[in-house]
Amino acid sequence: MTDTPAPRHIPDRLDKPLSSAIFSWEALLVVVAVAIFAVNSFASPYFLDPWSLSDLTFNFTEKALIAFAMALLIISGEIDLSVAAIIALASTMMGMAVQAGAGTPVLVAVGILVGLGCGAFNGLLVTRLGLPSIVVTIGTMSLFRGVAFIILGDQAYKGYPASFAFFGQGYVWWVVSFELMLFLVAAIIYWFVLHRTSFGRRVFAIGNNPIAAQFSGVRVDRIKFILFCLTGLMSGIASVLITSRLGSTRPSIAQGYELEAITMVVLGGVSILGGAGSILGVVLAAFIMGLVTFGLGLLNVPGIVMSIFIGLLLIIVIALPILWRRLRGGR
Amino acid sequence: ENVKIALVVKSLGNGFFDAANKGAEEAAKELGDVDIIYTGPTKATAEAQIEVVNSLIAQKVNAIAISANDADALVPALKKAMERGITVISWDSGVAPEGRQLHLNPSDTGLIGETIIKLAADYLPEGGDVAILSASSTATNQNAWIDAAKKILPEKFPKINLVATVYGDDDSAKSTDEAKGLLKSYPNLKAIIAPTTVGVVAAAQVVTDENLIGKVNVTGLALPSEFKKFIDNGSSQAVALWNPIDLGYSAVYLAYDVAVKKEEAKPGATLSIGRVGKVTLDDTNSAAMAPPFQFDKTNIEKFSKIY
Amino acid sequence: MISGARTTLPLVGRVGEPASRSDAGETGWGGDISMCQDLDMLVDPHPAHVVRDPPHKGEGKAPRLTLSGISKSFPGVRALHDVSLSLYPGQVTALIGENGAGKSTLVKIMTGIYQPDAGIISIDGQPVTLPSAHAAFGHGITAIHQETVLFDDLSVAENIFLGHAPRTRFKTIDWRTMRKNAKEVLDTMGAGHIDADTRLKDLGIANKHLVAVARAMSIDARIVIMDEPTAALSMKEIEELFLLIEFLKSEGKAILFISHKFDEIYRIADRYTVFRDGEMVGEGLIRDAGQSQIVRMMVGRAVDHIFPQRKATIGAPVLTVSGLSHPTEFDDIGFELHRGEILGFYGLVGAGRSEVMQAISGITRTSSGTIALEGKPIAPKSAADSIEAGIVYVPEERGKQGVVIGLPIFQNVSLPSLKRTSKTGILRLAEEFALARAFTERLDLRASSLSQDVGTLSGGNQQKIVIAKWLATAPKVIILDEPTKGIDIGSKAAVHGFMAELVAQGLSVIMVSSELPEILGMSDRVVVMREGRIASVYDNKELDAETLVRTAAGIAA
Amino acid sequence: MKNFLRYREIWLLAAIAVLIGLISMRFPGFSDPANLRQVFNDTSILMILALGQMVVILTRSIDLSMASNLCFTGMVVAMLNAAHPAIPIPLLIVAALLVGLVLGAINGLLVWRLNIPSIVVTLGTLTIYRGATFVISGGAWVNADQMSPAFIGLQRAVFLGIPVLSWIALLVIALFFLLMTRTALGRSIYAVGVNPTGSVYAGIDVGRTKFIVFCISGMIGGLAGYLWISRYVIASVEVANGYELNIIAACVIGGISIAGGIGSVGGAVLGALFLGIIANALPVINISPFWQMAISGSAIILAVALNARGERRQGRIILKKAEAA
Ligand SMILES: Nc1ncnc2c1ncn2[C@@H]1O[C@H](COP(=O)(O)OP(=O)(O)OP(=O)(O)O)[C@@H](O)[C@H]1O
Ligand SMILES: Nc1ncnc2c1ncn2[C@@H]1O[C@H](COP(=O)(O)OP(=O)(O)OP(=O)(O)O)[C@@H](O)[C@H]1O
Ligand SMILES: [Mg+2]
Ligand SMILES: [Mg+2]
Repeated sequence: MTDTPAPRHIPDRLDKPLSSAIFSWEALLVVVAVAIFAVNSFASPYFLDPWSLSDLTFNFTEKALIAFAMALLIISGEIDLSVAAIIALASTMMGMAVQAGAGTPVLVAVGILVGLGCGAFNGLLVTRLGLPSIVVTIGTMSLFRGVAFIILGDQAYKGYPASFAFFGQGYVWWVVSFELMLFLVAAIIYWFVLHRTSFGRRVFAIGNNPIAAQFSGVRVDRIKFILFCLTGLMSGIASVLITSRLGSTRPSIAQGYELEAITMVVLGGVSILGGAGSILGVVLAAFIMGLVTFGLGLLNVPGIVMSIFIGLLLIIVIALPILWRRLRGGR
Repeated sequence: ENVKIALVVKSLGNGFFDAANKGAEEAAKELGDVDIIYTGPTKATAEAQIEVVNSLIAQKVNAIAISANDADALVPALKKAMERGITVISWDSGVAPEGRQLHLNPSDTGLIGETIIKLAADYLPEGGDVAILSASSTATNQNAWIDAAKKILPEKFPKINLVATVYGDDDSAKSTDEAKGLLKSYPNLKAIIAPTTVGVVAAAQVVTDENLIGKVNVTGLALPSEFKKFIDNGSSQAVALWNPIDLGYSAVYLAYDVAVKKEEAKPGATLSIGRVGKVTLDDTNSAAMAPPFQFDKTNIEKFSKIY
Repeated sequence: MISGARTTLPLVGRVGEPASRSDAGETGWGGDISMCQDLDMLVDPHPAHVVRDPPHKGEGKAPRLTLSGISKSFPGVRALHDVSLSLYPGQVTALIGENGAGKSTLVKIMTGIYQPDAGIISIDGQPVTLPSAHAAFGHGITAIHQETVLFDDLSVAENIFLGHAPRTRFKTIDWRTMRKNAKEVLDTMGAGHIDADTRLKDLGIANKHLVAVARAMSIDARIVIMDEPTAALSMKEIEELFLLIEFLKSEGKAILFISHKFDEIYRIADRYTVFRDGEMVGEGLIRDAGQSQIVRMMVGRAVDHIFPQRKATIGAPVLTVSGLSHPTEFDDIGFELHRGEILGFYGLVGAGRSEVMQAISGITRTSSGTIALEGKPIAPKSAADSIEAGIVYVPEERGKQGVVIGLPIFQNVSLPSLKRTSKTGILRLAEEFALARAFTERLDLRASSLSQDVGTLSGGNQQKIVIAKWLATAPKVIILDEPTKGIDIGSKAAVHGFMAELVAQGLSVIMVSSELPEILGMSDRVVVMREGRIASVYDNKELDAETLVRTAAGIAA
Repeated sequence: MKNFLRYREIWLLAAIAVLIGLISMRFPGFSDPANLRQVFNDTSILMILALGQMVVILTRSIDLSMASNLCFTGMVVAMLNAAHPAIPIPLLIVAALLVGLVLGAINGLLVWRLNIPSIVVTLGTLTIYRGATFVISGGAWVNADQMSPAFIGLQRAVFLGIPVLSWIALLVIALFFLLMTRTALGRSIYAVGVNPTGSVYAGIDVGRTKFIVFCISGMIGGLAGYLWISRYVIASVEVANGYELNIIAACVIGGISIAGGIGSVGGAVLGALFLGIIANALPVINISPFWQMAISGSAIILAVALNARGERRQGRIILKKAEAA
């Protein structure tokens, strides 16, 4: 097309940056987080203390690390319910390594590699056999933890080297724990990968329409496989942290973490149906869940009552924009 | 400004711990300047208990008296508490020595181990097969009692044959399945020993349902109020337990001794536990409160009204 | 939001601009698409109301169903505005309009699936409301919808009677009667070969459509609506459908027939109603109206669709396929595609053409055979491989395989080209926008911005995105699978013009199509497939429709 | 060929037979009718729950809150019984059904009216319902001693040689069979799962159908709540914690497709039985209970893999036609 009558110009975007930022999911989460923070500081005199706030972060860092990878996985239209079981298996393997006299670097490697291996196993089942991930990972959830039970039975592994304690208990600078540091670094990496790389773009495309993505030259199965591996990897890292924090391994470790990580992802505005979401949302959701559980903990509210708050928060925060749109849309 | 003592239990809602809390409140009243924070997770896991401990640290309580879900996993969190100047003792279900200043056993471990076997043996003059239905495989105290029981079995009760140990995880459904499995696998089973209040109820209910009353005797550790029914219907001859009210009471006294009276918790030290008396710490800084108390047809009515 | 309003108006310009370009005589392909005779129309895209035939009142009969003043808006889109329509007993009314004119929306209003924002529906002169599909059944309205409404895992009988199954005394489903009735319905339609007990997923595509028709017939209806019923049927089945329509007419049913194919409309319809941009712009008796007159109402000006004439400068072979086989779908496929050539692939629906094309572009695996591009053998294992090699496949099913609804326009366009628009995996938005702009503006896309979600575009504009995204990969060979399926006449001409332009630039095109005029009008050579094999290859010099149909159907000359 | 589903169930039945055979090799008494009857009785609650979950999964939804519903409703009836032992048991069962229905209806309304994906809604109510149990009970347990003999005794009463619990399960199975094969609602449930947009055209209200299936699963959860509490004679906040995954696993093993539209009453029942047999057999054949988890996990993976194989489209087979011609 050498010369054509000036083609119709289509603008890049119709920017309304302010209003779109104000009505975004993240803004809603910021409001919720600030509100809870304020309520907490009023409700308990112990809340506004650097060490309290630092301890608070331990309530969510491990789960949030998994939630980052899980967010990518859910955006791509899959899910992994086996993450907590992966933690158990990885921790058990680390325990075996300790028994065999392994030092801290080897332990960390074992934990991460076992996590990666479990993730790859999930990924293979889902992509190679074309099975629905929710079912596959319900199966591997029992399988992985079951293997941990077979190995450990009623025993526990302990005797982790003193230097190993750093990962789950150490502080990098003043009140900034290693876990918090890792959480922040991971948040930046995942934000970059999801929102600034072609890999992330492909993840969104797969989540919105896997078939069209495949026809467009996206290697759908490969990307999904990588995402399962990533989720396994993050579970492995979380396993190192939690094992280090507890200083021991039981097969029942990290029970129920999968639902909390998924709750975090969904609360963070990631569509459970795939195709939409942001890392910033997940970070905010992690803080919110930490604030709620710690704040109520300071008031000695039983954990189960906190979970009511989390459950309500989940439903309300998701229902609000829907109701709002319905009200605005009239009728 | 009152002294804040946190009574941390394995899980909320358990009748045993609610009774212990009664004792703790009683101790607080006696001591005068004590506030009790009765808390714990709803799910009996170490991770949940750690979150509870963290919030107690933030609240700057004076002392934590904990019945732990896991002897090892809680150590780092409790160490942190001690570093921040909080007195930590464990009671009922203990924490490894480096995670607490002292531990109060409800009773002597060896004695409990012996008692649970004896409860079965008393009604089996000819001897026979027995099995243990425990709580979770990670429960510190149950494991210690079972070990003690196994140790004395050959010398003191040669005719008693322990055929299996299974775990019901303090979950009534799982305990039921396991009890049923025991009855099926060991048709000659004469007694099921369940040293846990959830398991013992499940086992007694199974024996009742399968019409094995009189053939299989259920025994173990049980709360009289929860278990009275099964003593009455004959599925169990007798069970034992210490007084949980006294246990909670004593735990608070010990915490107060260390935190406020600044008594040193070291091997050989003798500490006062109010109306219950005195305890002496052994070389792991542990002490036992009282021998287990036995309930049977003659006294269950009375105690079921108390706890 | 704003886009919606725009997409409804400018079809005029869309077709018009390439034409004006051709007037400039620059590219040499468009000169023969004399689509634009009325230049005034171009200047004023909103002509004052177009000629409306005086409404003939059904030749004396009272209308069975009348819609008047119907309006319907979706968030940001005004789909229908104050339209009216009448259906008469024993007559077929054709509803005609471009893509997105609002035809299917009206069908959904008449069948109780959508509620109109305003307007009155009357049956036999009585105003009615249709709050649900059930209510519509109750008033004797039945429809064959444009989208599939069938249930793969249910039996044929159940597919026919779902929602109105015969009941026993106890209000439970009467399976025996249902099966019997299903058989009857199928028999009367001449589809007795379909067993009422088979699971729908075990049927071929044509039989599935017959089941859809049977479903519509199973309701004792007085008003029958057919929204593009012939789109997936082969000629034989279309003939049978027409016989059925004649029968329904003789039974005195009022019929609404929607199609983009004028030969069908002239064959079967008695009356017509034309929609443009959600408004009713004309109606009358079909015998009083010529095709050009109707098209003028539809598009707002005359369109005389003649295929672009090309000086075929066919070069060396670009793509050589030989012995390509698949265990169950096709066997021993071999052909050559030359530089600058349009190679047509003709066959009946289900002949396996799409499967072959998907195999060439790496989406499905083959069991044997070779593919060579410019003499070098390639073995694409995925669409990514073939795109990299320079072969792109523009799929048949736009919604399912083409666009990624949920992503904005620019991200759709750049998706297959991400390698080029990103640097070591890091996105460069400026490059993406530039790429998207270059190709969408060239195709004269109508959108409010490049960040608009493609889901909010009309079908024709979505098709442009689909073509743009694959063109943006700078391919050597482009395979277009049914590029004009379900597309209105104006957009069709634009696509054809564009194809001609591509080959003029030296690209090679494979065009899969089931439409004879398109095949005859566009291809240099034609490959005919039948039941998974190549039946014959023809040069288009002196090819005629009959030869093609005979070969495709396997009937000896 | 005529009926794909039946095919799948026969395979599952065969697998169960093989499983029983294997177990009997180690423990001969296992295949005794009396023992099998007991296994059935022990699995009754899981079967009932799996049926409730099945109707939800068939509509492409999922109910993660069933076990929490069970826990809440169980606590309500246990507390009612403890406080007013005079309330007749049938009335308590009605109360259980109603409480369950309300909890299910809350899920259903959120799914129907607000269009929130069911997995999100029930993930939320999963924790809310269990938390509510804590709130109404103050965390206290209801013990065997506080329950009336009739409350505990009903399901244990033997009628025609079979415990009432088994009868209840059989009744529920029969009702679901009728529902799924003989009623318009049952067929709508399938239709919604197979093709939701198509269902709208066929005059089915998709949202309402989903609402109804959540009501059904809620009532089932409520019924199971009473049965569970009276069976294990303790009502606490921890009752059936995590059991929702067992229920879903039973459905999956029974060949119910998580993508909706495919599955049958027989499949759900057999899937539950399969898990029930494993749970029952492991203790008796002396396999450490620590193996149970890994075995049921492997069974789930195997079952989906096999089911997927059966479901896989074998292409359109254009060539066969050519060969036949
Ligand atoms: N559910 C919906 N939500 C939003 N917009 C809609 C919806 N359904 C239809 N539209 C819009 O309404 C307009 C009319 O669409 P409709 O499907 O009625 O067109 P049509 O005449 O049937 O076109 P075609 O010939 O392509 O089938 C289009 O702009 C379309 O995008
Ligand atoms: N039995 C069937 N069941 C479902 N879909 C079918 C069936 N047969 C054909 N189709 C669909 O109909 C379309 C046509 O089939 P296919 O593409 O294989 O043949 P074709 O010769 O390329 O026909 P077309 O010209 O329509 O593309 C495809 O989209 C295919 O998925
Ligand atoms: Mg349409
Ligand atoms: Mg095709």
